[in-house]
Amino acid sequence: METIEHTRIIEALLFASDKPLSSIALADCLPEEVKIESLLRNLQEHYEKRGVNLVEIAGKWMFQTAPDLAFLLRKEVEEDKRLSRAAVETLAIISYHQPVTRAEIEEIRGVSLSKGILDVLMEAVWVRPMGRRRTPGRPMTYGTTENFLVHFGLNSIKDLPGLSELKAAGFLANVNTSRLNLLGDDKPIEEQPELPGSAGE
Amino acid sequence: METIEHTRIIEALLFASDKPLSSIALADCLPEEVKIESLLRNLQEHYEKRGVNLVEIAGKWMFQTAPDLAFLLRKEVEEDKRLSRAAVETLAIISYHQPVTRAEIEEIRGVSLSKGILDVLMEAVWVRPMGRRRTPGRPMTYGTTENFLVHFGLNSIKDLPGLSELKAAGFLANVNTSRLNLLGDDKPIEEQPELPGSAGE
Amino acid sequence: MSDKETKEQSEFDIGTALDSDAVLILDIDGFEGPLDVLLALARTQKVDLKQISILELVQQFLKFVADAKVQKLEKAADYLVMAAWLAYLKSRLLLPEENSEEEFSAEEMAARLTYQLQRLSAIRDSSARLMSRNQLRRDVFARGMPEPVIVTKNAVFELSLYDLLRVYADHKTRNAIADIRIHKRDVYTLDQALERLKGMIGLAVDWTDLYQFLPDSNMADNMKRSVKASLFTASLEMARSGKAEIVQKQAFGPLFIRKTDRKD
Repeated sequence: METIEHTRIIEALLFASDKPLSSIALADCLPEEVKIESLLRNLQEHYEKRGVNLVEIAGKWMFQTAPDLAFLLRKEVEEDKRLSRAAVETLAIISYHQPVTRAEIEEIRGVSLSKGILDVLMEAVWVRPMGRRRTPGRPMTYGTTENFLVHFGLNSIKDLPGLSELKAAGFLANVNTSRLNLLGDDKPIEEQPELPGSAGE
Repeated sequence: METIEHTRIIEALLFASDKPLSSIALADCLPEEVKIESLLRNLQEHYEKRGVNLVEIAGKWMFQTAPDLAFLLRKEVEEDKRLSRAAVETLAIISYHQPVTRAEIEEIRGVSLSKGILDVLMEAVWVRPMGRRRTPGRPMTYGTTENFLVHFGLNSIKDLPGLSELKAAGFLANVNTSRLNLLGDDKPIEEQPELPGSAGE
Repeated sequence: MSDKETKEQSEFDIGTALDSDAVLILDIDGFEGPLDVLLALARTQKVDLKQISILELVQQFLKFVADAKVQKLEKAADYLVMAAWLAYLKSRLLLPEENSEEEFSAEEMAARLTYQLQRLSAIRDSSARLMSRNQLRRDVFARGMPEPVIVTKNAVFELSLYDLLRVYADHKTRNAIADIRIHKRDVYTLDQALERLKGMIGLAVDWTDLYQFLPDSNMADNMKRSVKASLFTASLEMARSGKAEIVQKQAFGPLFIRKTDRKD
């Protein structure tokens, strides 16, 4: 009878604890003569075939979901997300102008960049920080990732069509591309990227 | 055999969670034909005398340590957060009278409600606004949350202790906020709560 | 919150003090308003709240108010309001009921007060019962190490290369339009012409061909046109304001201009 009560106590303590408990810690809550180890073994046996198991890890005890049911706890949710037009435009500017600072993106777009946009692009793993520019304020520059290339089926960023190609493809109707010498800009000197892993360049 | 497996799954899901799960949420992880309610009852029975019990709370299911072991587990920390008498009384009035306006709470307690009290109750997520009453001034009404039910181990508001006695004694009748007025007023019409998801009503 | 506890404690102290009919030493800080005091006083009658003597209660309350320190009560106007109301109720209860046109009889008012006290008392009992329930994280505990369902959100962003390029091209197109600059054309402004004409007309003695006022001749053709046009407009402007006279003797012939300096 006593054994049942002691087992209940161990069960509750282990259930409610936010960390694995050693048998010494459990002993603190039980009468001295209680043979904790044997109670724990019995409890372990009781839970052996249930949805939850009692496991001993590094000399401590804890409840854990049965390993064969672990899949239940991992839910994959595929979410289709659409980018806002502002985000797509920003992505385009980053891809054509990289490495580019936030201020430059804002200048090119003519509007300030709301905070969420870069976050979304980084969440999509299309954009990454590329190190700081050696100019006053040392602004962070951004560029595209390898994932960006993979997603759009490009071998390198140079595979992005140039402006004249865009015009030829009918993207740029009625625009004199000779006045859009945006791709020929001299690139400012970048410091080494502070983050490892380079986008295909 | 199947039943054992389904029970294991329910057990694992409920054990893994520190919040109550609805049978609908559980159903998502089980084949359609499974009779979850009956499995839950069996599981509840299995755990009835153990250190951990399966309880039905706020219309959902949850594993909790057995109440009779509270003496072992009780944490003093919570004592520091004790509510003032005014807050406790206000919480009681809101739970028994909901939806109830601020003026009605004041009428019942006979004192004006100091500013911090509703804040504390809302911060604890025990109390929530429940929409405006269709009376002059359109006062906001308050009621309790699901979290309130979970905290106090109630399956629904109908399970509040002493509710029927209070009702029988006429203490839950409309609160007349025109002071010391004996005229019984008509039951005010509530607008639809502005927040979705209502505690058991 | 410990002071709340002592308040609760003081409630019982008052009870015993009243019971033994000792001198009341009450501190209104110990109460949450007049209704709270009334309830505490009513409980000292040691009867069911339904049978409390309102008259006795009124006496007790008025005594409480009288005994409480004046400055403290001034801060709590509701005590004085309640005292006044209770004094009124008392007088109504004591005097034979007139065939009054008052809304409520004294008995109804007393019943209402009793009801309020009973209700407050009942909700207090209920709140005590509520708080004595097993509370989560105080008496009963949820799983200490929850294993949350890990929702791996594979955010699939829908965007085709076409869309990317389309947007970029649109942006460029928009920008190109915004970039169109209308070059400032070289013109001889009216202001310049007026100034020149005003300055030079005084130098001329008599009727002078307007084209004599043309600035230096080494100008581009379109500039010459601009200057002529502006000078002509300027001459008309001066004639209109009475500063000069202009004469043209034949169609397309030379324009003669002179200053009007005669004092008419």
